[in-house]
Amino acid sequence: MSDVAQKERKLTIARAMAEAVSQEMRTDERVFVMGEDVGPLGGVFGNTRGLFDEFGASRVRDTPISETAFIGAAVGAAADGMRPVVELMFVDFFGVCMDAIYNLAAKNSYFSGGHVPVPMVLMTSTGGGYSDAGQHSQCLHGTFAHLPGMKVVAPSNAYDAKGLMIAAIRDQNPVVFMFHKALQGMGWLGTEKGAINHVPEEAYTVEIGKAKVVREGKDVTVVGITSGVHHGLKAADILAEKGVSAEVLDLRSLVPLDRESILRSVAKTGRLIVVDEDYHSYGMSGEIIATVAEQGVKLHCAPQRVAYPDIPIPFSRPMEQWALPNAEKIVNSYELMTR
Amino acid sequence: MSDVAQKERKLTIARAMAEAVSQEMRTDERVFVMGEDVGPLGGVFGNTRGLFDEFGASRVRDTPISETAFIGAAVGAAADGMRPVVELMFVDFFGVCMDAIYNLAAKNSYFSGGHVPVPMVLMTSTGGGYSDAGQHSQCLHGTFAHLPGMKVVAPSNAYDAKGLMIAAIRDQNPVVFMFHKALQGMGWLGTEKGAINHVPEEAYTVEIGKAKVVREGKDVTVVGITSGVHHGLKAADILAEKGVSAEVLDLRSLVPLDRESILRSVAKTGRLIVVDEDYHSYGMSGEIIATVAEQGVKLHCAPQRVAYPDIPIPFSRPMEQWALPNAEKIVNSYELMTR
Amino acid sequence: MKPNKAQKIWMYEHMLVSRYFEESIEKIYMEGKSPAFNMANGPIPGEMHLSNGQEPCAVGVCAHLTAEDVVTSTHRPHHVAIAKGVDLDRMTAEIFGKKTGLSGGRGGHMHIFDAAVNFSCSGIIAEGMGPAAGAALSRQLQGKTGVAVAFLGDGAVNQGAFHEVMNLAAVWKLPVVFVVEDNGWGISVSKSDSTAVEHNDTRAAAYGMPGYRVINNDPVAVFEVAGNAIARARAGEGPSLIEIETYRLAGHFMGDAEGYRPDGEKDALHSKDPIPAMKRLLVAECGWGDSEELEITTKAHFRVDQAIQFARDSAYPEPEEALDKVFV
Amino acid sequence: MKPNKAQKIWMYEHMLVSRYFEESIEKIYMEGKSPAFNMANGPIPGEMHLSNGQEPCAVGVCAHLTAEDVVTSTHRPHHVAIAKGVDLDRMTAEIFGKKTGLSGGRGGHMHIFDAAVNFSCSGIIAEGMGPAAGAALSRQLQGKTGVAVAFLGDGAVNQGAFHEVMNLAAVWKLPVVFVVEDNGWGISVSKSDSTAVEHNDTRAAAYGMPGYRVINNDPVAVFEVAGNAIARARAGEGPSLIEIETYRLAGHFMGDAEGYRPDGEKDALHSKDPIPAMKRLLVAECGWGDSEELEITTKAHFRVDQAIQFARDSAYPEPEEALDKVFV
Ligand SMILES: Cc1ncc(C[n+]2csc(CCOP(=O)(O)OP(=O)(O)O)c2C)c(N)n1
Ligand SMILES: Cc1ncc(C[n+]2csc(CCOP(=O)(O)OP(=O)(O)O)c2C)c(N)n1
Ligand SMILES: [Mg+2]
Ligand SMILES: [Mg+2]
Repeated sequence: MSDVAQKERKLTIARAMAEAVSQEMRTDERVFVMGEDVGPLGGVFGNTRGLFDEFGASRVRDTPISETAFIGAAVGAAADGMRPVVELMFVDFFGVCMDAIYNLAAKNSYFSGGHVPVPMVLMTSTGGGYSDAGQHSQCLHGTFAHLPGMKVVAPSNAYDAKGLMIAAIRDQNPVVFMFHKALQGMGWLGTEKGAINHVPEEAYTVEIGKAKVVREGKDVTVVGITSGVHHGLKAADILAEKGVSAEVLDLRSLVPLDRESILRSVAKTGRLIVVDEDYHSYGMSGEIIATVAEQGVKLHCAPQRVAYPDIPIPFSRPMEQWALPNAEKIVNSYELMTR
Repeated sequence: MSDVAQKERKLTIARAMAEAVSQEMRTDERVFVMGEDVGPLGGVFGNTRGLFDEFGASRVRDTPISETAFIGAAVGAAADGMRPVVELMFVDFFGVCMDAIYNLAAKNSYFSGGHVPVPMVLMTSTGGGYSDAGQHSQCLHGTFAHLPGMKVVAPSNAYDAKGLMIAAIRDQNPVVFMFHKALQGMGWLGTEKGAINHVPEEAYTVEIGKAKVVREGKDVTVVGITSGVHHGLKAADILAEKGVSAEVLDLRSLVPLDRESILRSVAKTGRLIVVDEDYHSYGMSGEIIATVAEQGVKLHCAPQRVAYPDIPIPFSRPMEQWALPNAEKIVNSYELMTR
Repeated sequence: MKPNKAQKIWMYEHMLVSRYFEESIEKIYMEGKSPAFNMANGPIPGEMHLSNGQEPCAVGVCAHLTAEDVVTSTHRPHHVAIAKGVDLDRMTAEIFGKKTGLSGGRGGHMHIFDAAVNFSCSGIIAEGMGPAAGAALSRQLQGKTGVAVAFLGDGAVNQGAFHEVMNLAAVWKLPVVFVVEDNGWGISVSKSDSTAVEHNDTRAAAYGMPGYRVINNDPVAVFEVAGNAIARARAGEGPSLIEIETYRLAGHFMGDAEGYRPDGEKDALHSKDPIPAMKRLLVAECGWGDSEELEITTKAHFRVDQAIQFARDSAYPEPEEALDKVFV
Repeated sequence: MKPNKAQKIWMYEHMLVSRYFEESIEKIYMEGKSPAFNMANGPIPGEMHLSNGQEPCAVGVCAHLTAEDVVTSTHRPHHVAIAKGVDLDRMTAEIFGKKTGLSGGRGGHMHIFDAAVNFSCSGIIAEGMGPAAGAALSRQLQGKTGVAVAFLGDGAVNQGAFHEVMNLAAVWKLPVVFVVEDNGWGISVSKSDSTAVEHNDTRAAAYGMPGYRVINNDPVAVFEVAGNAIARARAGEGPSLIEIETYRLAGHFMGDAEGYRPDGEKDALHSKDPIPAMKRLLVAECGWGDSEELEITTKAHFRVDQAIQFARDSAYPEPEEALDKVFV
């Protein structure tokens, strides 16, 4: 046991991301990093810390506040044989540069008949809960997942973060890597203990497009991603005390979406609750429920979702906390569906 | 009969849109139009034809190719008491200006506690089918509908187009008015006869947020918007010959979404097919199916969707036509679900 | 145009109010955030961008504006809001997330809207440019008086919106003035590492627009240059660009360790603090004495303390109010 | 640097190929589209933006480039693609939407990609700027030879991407050249109604970058200016901007009634057609005679006719191929 304890190497998602990038940079000359404050500062959210000191200013590049330029440049560099890892500081800023992402990075492989792949990673922070208001707290993974041509991954813990980042860098296609601020393990954003877990020293990959059952159960399936997974796990603890066995599925990837794992779990439990910090309508929660419904999976009761309401994210703590998904809402949802 | 025939005043959606804007401009000094080629040219898709001649260059303004600037300017003008009607020529271009739309126009009412409303209309063309390839053929209504703070309407015919446009201009909130190119009635984009219908001369409104049963039926509900409605109507004809009575619901508005009308119709028919020319995943088709599933509406069989696959839109005719929704696919879907 | 005595005193007074406001917010922001600094905690959660040192940009420009004129500001808005005459009680309550806040707590410090004085700001870089141009267009179309001023940072000048709006404003000859608060930094990235020209006033020529640069963070010089640019806009002669050399005396936001600053920069900036400098000018030119200083300082502190008390005493909104005002 | 005889002939030859290609596409495009003009019909459906008259921009620049150099073009790409050496057979097949097309018919006329010669284009205004800068960055990082050239229209200069990329390229001293094809129009909106400066070369100063303007749509002048700018980029001295006065002899796209043109503009432009002008120059300076003319014209027509035959003879893709190449 103590032996195992020694082997434990707990990292935050921020450090796991930086470690993944640095390991790939050591073994692959083509990998470089661009973004605002990714250099000496190490990224506003710590995920490029140490890279500038190790690899220098030419491979770890601070950019002007010109997202359209440097993301567009990443596409051109990737087409020319490089492997850029670029950061969009907050996903909320996608509106100033989405063309370079969804019309260029995501479509050039198709437009070129596969002859000009775009192997790049776009890292971007998501999520709220710390009163950063409506332009700095959104998730928007549904927005990216709706548009074809880019893979979309979002880890709930450090082990997956490192493995998904290495997989993303090695992928021949553009991968949007969405990391949730509340899970970064930056003290100043609070700390979700569950996101800090054992991360092997050596490089490894987590396959993009494979969901993971993070807790087995038989009475209800709780499907989530990033923060939703942790809400689901906490809800499962509460439900367990009530004698309810909840299975929690961490999607980890929205594109490709692991529909098989969702169907398998729901077929087993016969109940579905989708947790999503992204906006309620026309997003992830609807897609997961539709995936189950269109397959005609027999359910004991109607599937439910615990998602962020269709409102901009309010600054004031009482309003924001009330609007966010949480374990209690999941538990209530279960109790309502089984009443 | 002939009397009625004389009263018939058939217009295209393009002319209905222009008529709506001109009537509001006559009665409301605050209304003005901005966009690329909306002036003397009358809009690439004809929906501002005649406005420049009647109202002149200061109220019908050609802009530089600077969507971020003129859409941002529309927000400022609306906040200052004007009622701008601005055009984003193709919705595919949203990536260069989405910040001004979703972070500014859509959120200022909320950020200001309702003290600074943004009464503006953003007109934009959608849809494919004429081989304009992957950056000029998308629908993307799901992308807009996912983000809170803007209403989203999309007419399937000229009568609704005029009524929705007048309602949009009079609305205190930002309204995204999405018109499908194949329904515009511009000869050079082909002509969907079903979109050309009687349009009263006088100004009138069609309430935003109300769906419409465009064909009554009892065996299956086909839910669609813009082009999907016409595919649904054609499918209903084919199904009728097979003795199947299909109800076709034209959503007309995605935000607000008329969930009641969807539930009412599906509760009656017990079957649901959603038709959507927008991308399959994380969009409208999933949201509609989830809306029915989470309410536990009893269905005879699993709901289905006929949506655009998750691929960029190919140029080559055989590939694009194969990928688009159509009446046959709806009929097949019905036959599969009832087999 | 040169500021008269009353205008100089007005500028100084608003600089004092702004500075004391920021110092007070700084203290309160840290409440509940130590020992462990967690942005989510305390009476003022979230990000906090203080304007200490940048007061000259605000007062030198706003001295020429009335309530009917339109101002859009940035993520660092307090000094401009105060100079523009935003309701200080309700602005403070907004920063605290209270129901009595300008937006009922929905916006917070980066989203201050006061329709009564036509002030707004936002958290996206250069996002205020378009709305300022649009407000100016509205006045032009309606033949109504009033100009618009868009404030932005030196880092924001490299955002595409800057270019598009500069061009549009020039082509349409809009009554708008663009004011660049050049504090030399965009978070941790220096202006010289991110901007291809030494100073942004040179960029005005790319739009056939007059461009000015004010050095030394001097409120009087700002007053003079801004006065001409705003008069030009009021006269219907079109837009102008002004870049003001200013100092960010604090970090980018609260919690910023500022490790990226060259040694000694912080001290050098503080030694050039515009507030004592402005006081020296009043003493030299306006017979400013201890009694005037005491009176104006007391008044400034009183106004700020009152606003903070108002905010503290105000209730939080009901959680369900989060659902209101999405649409009106 | 002045073009030698061979280079002049090379330019003329590619101008002829490009022009005859566009004339052929123009005819074929109309097949199946009359009497009722419906874009969806005929062997070449969709939008079609012809480059007739803009050949000097393409040949004057590409005369200095090899296959390893990178070019990004616009929605009006044929002339540049031909000058850059894109596979004409497969490009034509792509425009016809055939399986043998460069992208198997997925892209069409606005999405020509030929990796063998590092050519690409796109349908979004100014979208090629970032990728060109990125390719230049890639060469700089790898210490590899080769420069990048981004073509854009005069209307595209007012798009935010232009500004951001110009600044980035200058700050990083990238080996890239930006070429503005100034045909005076953005669809129906004139340059003067949409651009705050008379000419865009003046905007280079906003990025501390050399800016040049070539007048009279003169291929030789383009050759000289582009030669210097490209040599400068190859020498690692950084980016340049070139604006070329050129003529759009056709409509914005096929089907454009061109009602927005001032009376006589069309005739005036045709009287300045660069192709006969270039021929006169060859006659005057290079002893160009009827036999040379006949030979080069025949060769040009042969190449184009061959490409069109290849496209016509090629099969359409299987519908299901639409699902391939989204990811590789
Ligand atoms: C489009 C966009 N990109 C990035 C950011 C993140 N960000 C917030 S403030 C800032 C620095 C801004 O620098 P500057 O414009 O000089 O203003 P200052 O902070 O110096 O007042 C950045 C990069 C943002 N808010 N919006
Ligand atoms: C971002 C964006 N806005 C608008 C358009 C529509 N559009 C296509 S071509 C064009 C005119 C472009 O003018 P210019 O850049 O001068 O190129 P030209 O057509 O004259 O060759 C416009 C507005 C677009 N494709 N992308
Ligand atoms: Mg700054
Ligand atoms: Mg042009």
